[in-house]
Amino acid sequence: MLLEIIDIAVHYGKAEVLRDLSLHVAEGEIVTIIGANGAGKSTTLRAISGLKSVSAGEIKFNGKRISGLKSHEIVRLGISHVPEGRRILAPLSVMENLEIGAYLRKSKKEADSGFQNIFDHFPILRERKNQIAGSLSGGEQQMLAIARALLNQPRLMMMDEPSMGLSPLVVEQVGMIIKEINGRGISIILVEQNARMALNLAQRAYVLEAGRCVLEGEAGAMVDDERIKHAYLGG
Amino acid sequence: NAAPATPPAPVSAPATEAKILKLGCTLPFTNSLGIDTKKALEMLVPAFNEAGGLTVKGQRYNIDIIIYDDKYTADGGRAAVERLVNEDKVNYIVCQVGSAPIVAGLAVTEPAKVLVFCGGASGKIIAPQNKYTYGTATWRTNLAPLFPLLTKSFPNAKTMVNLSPDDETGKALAADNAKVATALGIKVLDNIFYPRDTQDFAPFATKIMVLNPDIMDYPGAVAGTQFGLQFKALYEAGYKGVHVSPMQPNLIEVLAVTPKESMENLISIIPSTDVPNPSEMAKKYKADWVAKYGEWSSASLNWIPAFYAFIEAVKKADTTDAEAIATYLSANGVQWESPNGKGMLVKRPDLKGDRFCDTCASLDFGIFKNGKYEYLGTLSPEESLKANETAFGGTWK
Amino acid sequence: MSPGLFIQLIVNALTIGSIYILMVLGLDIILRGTKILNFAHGQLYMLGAYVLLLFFQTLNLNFALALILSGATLALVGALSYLGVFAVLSRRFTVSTTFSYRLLLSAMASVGLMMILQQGTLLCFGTQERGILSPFPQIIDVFGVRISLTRVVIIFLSILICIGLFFLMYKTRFGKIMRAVSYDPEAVTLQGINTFWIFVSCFALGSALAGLAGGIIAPLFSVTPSMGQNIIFMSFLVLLVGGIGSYRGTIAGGLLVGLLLSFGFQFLGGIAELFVFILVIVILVFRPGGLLGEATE
Amino acid sequence: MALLEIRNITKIFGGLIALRDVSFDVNSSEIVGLIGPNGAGKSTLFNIISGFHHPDKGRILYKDVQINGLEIDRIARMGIGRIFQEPTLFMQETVFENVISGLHRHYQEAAWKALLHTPGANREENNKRDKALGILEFMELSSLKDELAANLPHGWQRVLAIAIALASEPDLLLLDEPVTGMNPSETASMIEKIRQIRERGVTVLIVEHDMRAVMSLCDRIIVLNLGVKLVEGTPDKIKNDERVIEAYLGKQVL
Amino acid sequence: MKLLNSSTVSRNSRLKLGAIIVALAVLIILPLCIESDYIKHLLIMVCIGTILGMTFSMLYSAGLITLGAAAFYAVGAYTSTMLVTSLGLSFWAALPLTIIISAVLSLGFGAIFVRNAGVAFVIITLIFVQVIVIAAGQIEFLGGWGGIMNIPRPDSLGPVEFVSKRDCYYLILAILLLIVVIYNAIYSSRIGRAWRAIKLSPNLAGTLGINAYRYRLLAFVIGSTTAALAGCFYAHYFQNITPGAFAGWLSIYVQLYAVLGGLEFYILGPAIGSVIMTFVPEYLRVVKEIEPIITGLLLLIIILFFPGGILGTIKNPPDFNLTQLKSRLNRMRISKAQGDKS
Ligand SMILES: Nc1ncnc2c1ncn2[C@@H]1O[C@H](COP(=O)(O)OP(=O)(O)OP(=O)(O)O)[C@@H](O)[C@H]1O
Ligand SMILES: Nc1ncnc2c1ncn2[C@@H]1O[C@H](COP(=O)(O)OP(=O)(O)OP(=O)(O)O)[C@@H](O)[C@H]1O
Ligand SMILES: [Mg+2]
Ligand SMILES: [Mg+2]
Repeated sequence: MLLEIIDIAVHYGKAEVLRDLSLHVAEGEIVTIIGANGAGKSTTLRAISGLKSVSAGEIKFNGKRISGLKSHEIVRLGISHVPEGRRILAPLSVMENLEIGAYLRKSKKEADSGFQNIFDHFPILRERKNQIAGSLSGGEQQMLAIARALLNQPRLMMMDEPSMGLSPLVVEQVGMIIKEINGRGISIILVEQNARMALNLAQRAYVLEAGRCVLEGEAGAMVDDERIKHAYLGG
Repeated sequence: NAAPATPPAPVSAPATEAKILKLGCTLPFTNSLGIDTKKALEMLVPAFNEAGGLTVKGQRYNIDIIIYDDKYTADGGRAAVERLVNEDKVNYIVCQVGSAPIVAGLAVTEPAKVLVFCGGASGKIIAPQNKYTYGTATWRTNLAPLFPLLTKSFPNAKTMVNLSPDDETGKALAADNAKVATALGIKVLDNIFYPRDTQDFAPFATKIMVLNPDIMDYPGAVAGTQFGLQFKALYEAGYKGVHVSPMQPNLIEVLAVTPKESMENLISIIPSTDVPNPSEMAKKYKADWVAKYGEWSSASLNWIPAFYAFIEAVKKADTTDAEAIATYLSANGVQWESPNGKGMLVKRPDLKGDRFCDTCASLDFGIFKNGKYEYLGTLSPEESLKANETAFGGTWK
Repeated sequence: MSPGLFIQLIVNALTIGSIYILMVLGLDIILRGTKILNFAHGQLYMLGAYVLLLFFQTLNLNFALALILSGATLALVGALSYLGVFAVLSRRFTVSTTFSYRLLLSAMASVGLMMILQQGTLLCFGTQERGILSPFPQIIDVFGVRISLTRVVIIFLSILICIGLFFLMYKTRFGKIMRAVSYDPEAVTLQGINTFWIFVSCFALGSALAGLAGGIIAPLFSVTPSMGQNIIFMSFLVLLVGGIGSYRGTIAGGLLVGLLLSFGFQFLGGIAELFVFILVIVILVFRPGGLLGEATE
Repeated sequence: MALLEIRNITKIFGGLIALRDVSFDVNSSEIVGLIGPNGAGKSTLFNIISGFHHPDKGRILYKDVQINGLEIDRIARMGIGRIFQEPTLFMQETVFENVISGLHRHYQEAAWKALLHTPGANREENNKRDKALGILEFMELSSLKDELAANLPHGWQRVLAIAIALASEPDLLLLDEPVTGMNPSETASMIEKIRQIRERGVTVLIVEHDMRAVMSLCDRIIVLNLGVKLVEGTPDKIKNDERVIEAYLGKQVL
Repeated sequence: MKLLNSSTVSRNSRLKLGAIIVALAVLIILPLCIESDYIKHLLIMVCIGTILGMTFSMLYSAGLITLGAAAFYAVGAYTSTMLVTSLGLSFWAALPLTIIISAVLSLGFGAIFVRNAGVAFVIITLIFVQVIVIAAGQIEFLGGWGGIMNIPRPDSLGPVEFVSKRDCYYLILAILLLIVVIYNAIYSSRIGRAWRAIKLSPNLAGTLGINAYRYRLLAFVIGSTTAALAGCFYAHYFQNITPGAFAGWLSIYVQLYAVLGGLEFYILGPAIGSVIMTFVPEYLRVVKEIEPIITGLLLLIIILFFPGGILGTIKNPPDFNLTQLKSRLNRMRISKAQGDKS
């Protein structure tokens, strides 16, 4: 098992936002987490990447306990996180954003090949290479965020609402990119409001409600589940 | 040598029970003039008590001195004086050093009729309406005696530039200096003022070298490294003339920043401990200081005359009532002797006051030659007073 | 004005200007990297001078070595201050903390640090004012213009440090990361970068610059406990004139203020300082963000 | 009659032409959609209308008055409200206080009366509170009203942003991606809200990538691409426009 | 400043009213119970400090951090002094004139300064103090660096003569209370809310029709004028003023008052801070040389561990969160275990 989350709880101050949450991701798998606004999806991802400390339970990556490590250490172990709201580095140029993304690459050559790869996938980023990232449009920023995470060469990539604010055409592309990334053997945790797309992409899914996992199962089966259809797929 | 660790046994109590006379003082605890003066007082007062204290009308008094930090600021000084006057109920304040805290305190001490003997260079301190306040530093009276000496040593020096801080004291003293110098036929080319905290004197030195004076005068300079930086800048700019200063630079500090050569031909007052035959008092003071604190600081002499002046004033007036002492002093003045030489209160007709309020003291002069001070001579307080009368007019006594 | 005087004034302006530049570059790195308006910067400068005094005069080391050591020591002092004070403070801030709150609290913390450093130095070294005799006492005489070698050395060293710093900030990854961290530390952490140490390095680097400035100036000026208080105002002024966050602006601002003061003292005397202040306000009327900076929120 | 007239707007950032010669009208009580690929210039146009940017060429007329060049707050006081693409709230205040701040421009009583707490001013203050509560009720935020805005989940923050904008009682409301980050059922209720807002007489100009929302809401849609107006028309027309499909919608639309 | 629903409002406001009456009574009776003029002097300085602290808080409430509190404090002191000593006006005539003159001046300068928010504003105000101080020192007409001495006390009002510390205390207390009332009214009005909005998000405030520039300017003018009022009293109470008294770190101390007391408490915060910063150092005189170190440490401790200031800490006692502590311990254990492995 690549990632195992065992009975974690997370608090913001006194409020408990995650409770007894367990989930796991196998090597090469796409897992999606869906749930309403405020269900705790982003919090789960933040707990995994160490941005938020867990107050109970533990998280194991590759058999090794990672809950308690600092986020940069977790990233180095091979978990990339594309955070909610993109969080690109607005005052820096696009290229500088990417260079920072390539921080973990050992050599310049390695980094350069990473950039080539990125530019092949996202030609628009090559065009905007020297533009200040903050002036990119929302969609361009999302691409930059994904590209930056890819440069970390993760084994597990967590994406928090990657389709947010993207035009339908690009959403489609993002879907393809996710598939492709997965095709390279990278496992993915996908948090999406666009549940239909998420379930189409994923092998397995977890449904979160008020900080607890209420349902878990094959993604394909869930698309047909009446309750899911009603609550998350819209009609 | 193993000195006995136990403190000396207290002097056995005299027959008549001694009363306590409370003296107040405020000093800046964050700069050396304050700290040196504090150390001096903490050394002098216990010694004074041990030597028998003060006797007034047959009653013996021991002095208790209370020193507070005035932070060298108006607000700090005011709070400290408020506390001395209203909380500790002192009737006398001595040895304050900075103009800002002194001036701020006057609004309390004057109405409360507290006797103040203080340093402070501002002429406003000894203004006629401040009936209970006396200046015991010689800033304002040592210029007139200094210049004749200068013209005697360097008869060919005919032009002068004043370099002084851009503040109250600097401006007042520069004006006085110009007056004294002009009276002796020296032409004052310019008065140059530098902001108080200046460290870079090169711009001023450049300006001075354009004027190329024979004499450089430093009224209102601060004794420490800043003084040294002035010498250094002039030296580097190629100045070769005479320097004159009413105050002796603190040699340790000055020589830390500038080479000895830069001070060549500096005529200044020197401390009474450094003359060829210092007085017993001066010798003892220096010895005691070195025994107690180690490193000698001649700067500590500057403000302590206030203490001796106060003691003398109480003795002469033969009362401890502040108002009575003030009445006596304003009318009669007083003379005293301190490790820093003799001193006396004088009138300041030039400041439109007709009470005794300021100080003329004996002055020891030296000149810096070949890397060290050479003794030039000593003036008595009377001679110093004469020189002032000649320069500024009026009757000072 | 004779050409000799002119050169003299320019040299004076350059010396003082280059010290301001070093100070302000340090202030600016700290401000941008860690969002701290560092009021203790003047005290770090003072410490730099004292450390140089210690190594150069008391321990008799070579000047260059002593200077490097004072930079290094101050980097250490800076790092420790950051770890002891600002790191603890920054844990209180969250993403939604307003900028003004953050700015204010960290500035106040630096004021606390300032008080401690200031009085601590006073207690350690005493109130006696000190100085070091310049290791370069020679006077260069070029066509009758007398220039002290110390000043030339100071200008030269400052230029050297500026170039080094420019290289560090714009040609190395560290510089980019520093700018990134100042914007969004969390996003940078997620790239596998230990942002905490970046903050520490920023503060240490800024402090080292202050220390170097203090060390470089020591042979020219005196070393006193109050030397830090005096320079900080002018440094802030230069920061403002040049424009916050602009490397070129800082250099332009430092030179401008140096020139204004140097020529001002020559032709206006003591009120030159006031004149400079007023000029700054005038500059701000026309360029609210400083010479080369942008108006910021 | 056209409430808002966009006339030949061109905006250039550095060398990049973000908008080129864009013109269209928005009529009173209409819901107009503005769609286009990422980077087409939609938000830029919003920024120009609300005064954050100034166009390099062209004019914007609102109620027949030229508004480009005016200050942000001036434009707001003329009745144009907006929400930002990024969540922009008074994060350290409660939901209720956020909405109260939104009411700012509608105080009638002179400021000094408020300082003296004259009865009129007090009455007004109470009115405002009731009004704010009403808006919270309408936006279904009542239960969260004492929560700090910063602690709300993303979706609710968007709802609150709209509530604040509504509080300023705009005649024209610019919504930049209002349903982004919401799941379909939340989206559906938001769509319903926006309809009701229109029914209150507010004209809405909306940027959104959720085609389901856009198509069902808008009376008219304007498509921007690379800063140029591509087409303008009813949802049905847009849905079937080849150029739009190619540039924006993709094949598997809806 | 939470807006609560009506039932709690009435109970709370009754409680508040009680507290205010008690506090007022204490403030009024205080000088009658205290013998020492020294303490009264400190109390007067506390009142002045509180006023200055409140001006800082006012600008802070609009998102501006000023280090220039001392600037208009000085302007007020000098203006009133000149009006009284040169034109021979009575204190009571000079007071309103001072206010008007300061308001006009602050409007002029504020119009320039307020264009920059953020760090630039902080520095401009800091430098502005310096400008005022140097200008006062350079202008002979204003007494130069030596300042002005023997400024008359406020002229007597009927039987009240303003000679004793007690009378002066009542005067400054009255001024303080007046300012408190005005400030309180402003904060609870829409002006106060607009300031808060600007502080939290200038962009959003703009789209709601709030002109950030004008509201900030308003805060600057009100704050500066208030400081000038305090300066006016200061000059006539102290009876002498020097430029130096306004220089240096005075403005920073003013800031400390606000931070120490609690930044979110725009009125009570500065008051508490001022009391502490006035009395503690006075009584720390015992420890003399290390006093600044103790003050510095105290400041750091408050900022680091009680960032809400004293009032903030009382209101929301820090929650020494056990879960957090546990997770930190966990983390330490892990990093140690990993250290062992490698
Ligand atoms: N910084 C914070 N402080 C306090 N509470 C928070 C904070 N961030 C999130 N929460 C709370 O934690 C809960 C879970 O939030 P989270 O962001 O994980 O939800 P989500 O499922 O990602 O929602 P969304 O779809 O809106 O992104 C929410 O109820 C939210 O109010
Ligand atoms: N301040 C700016 N400086 C430079 N370029 C900018 C600036 N603002 C926007 N741009 C550029 O203008 C173009 C249009 O941006 P805009 O934000 O308007 O796009 P958008 O249509 O809103 O896209 P999205 O749907 O992704 O939000 C983008 O390419 C962007 O990079
Ligand atoms: Mg989320
Ligand atoms: Mg957009």
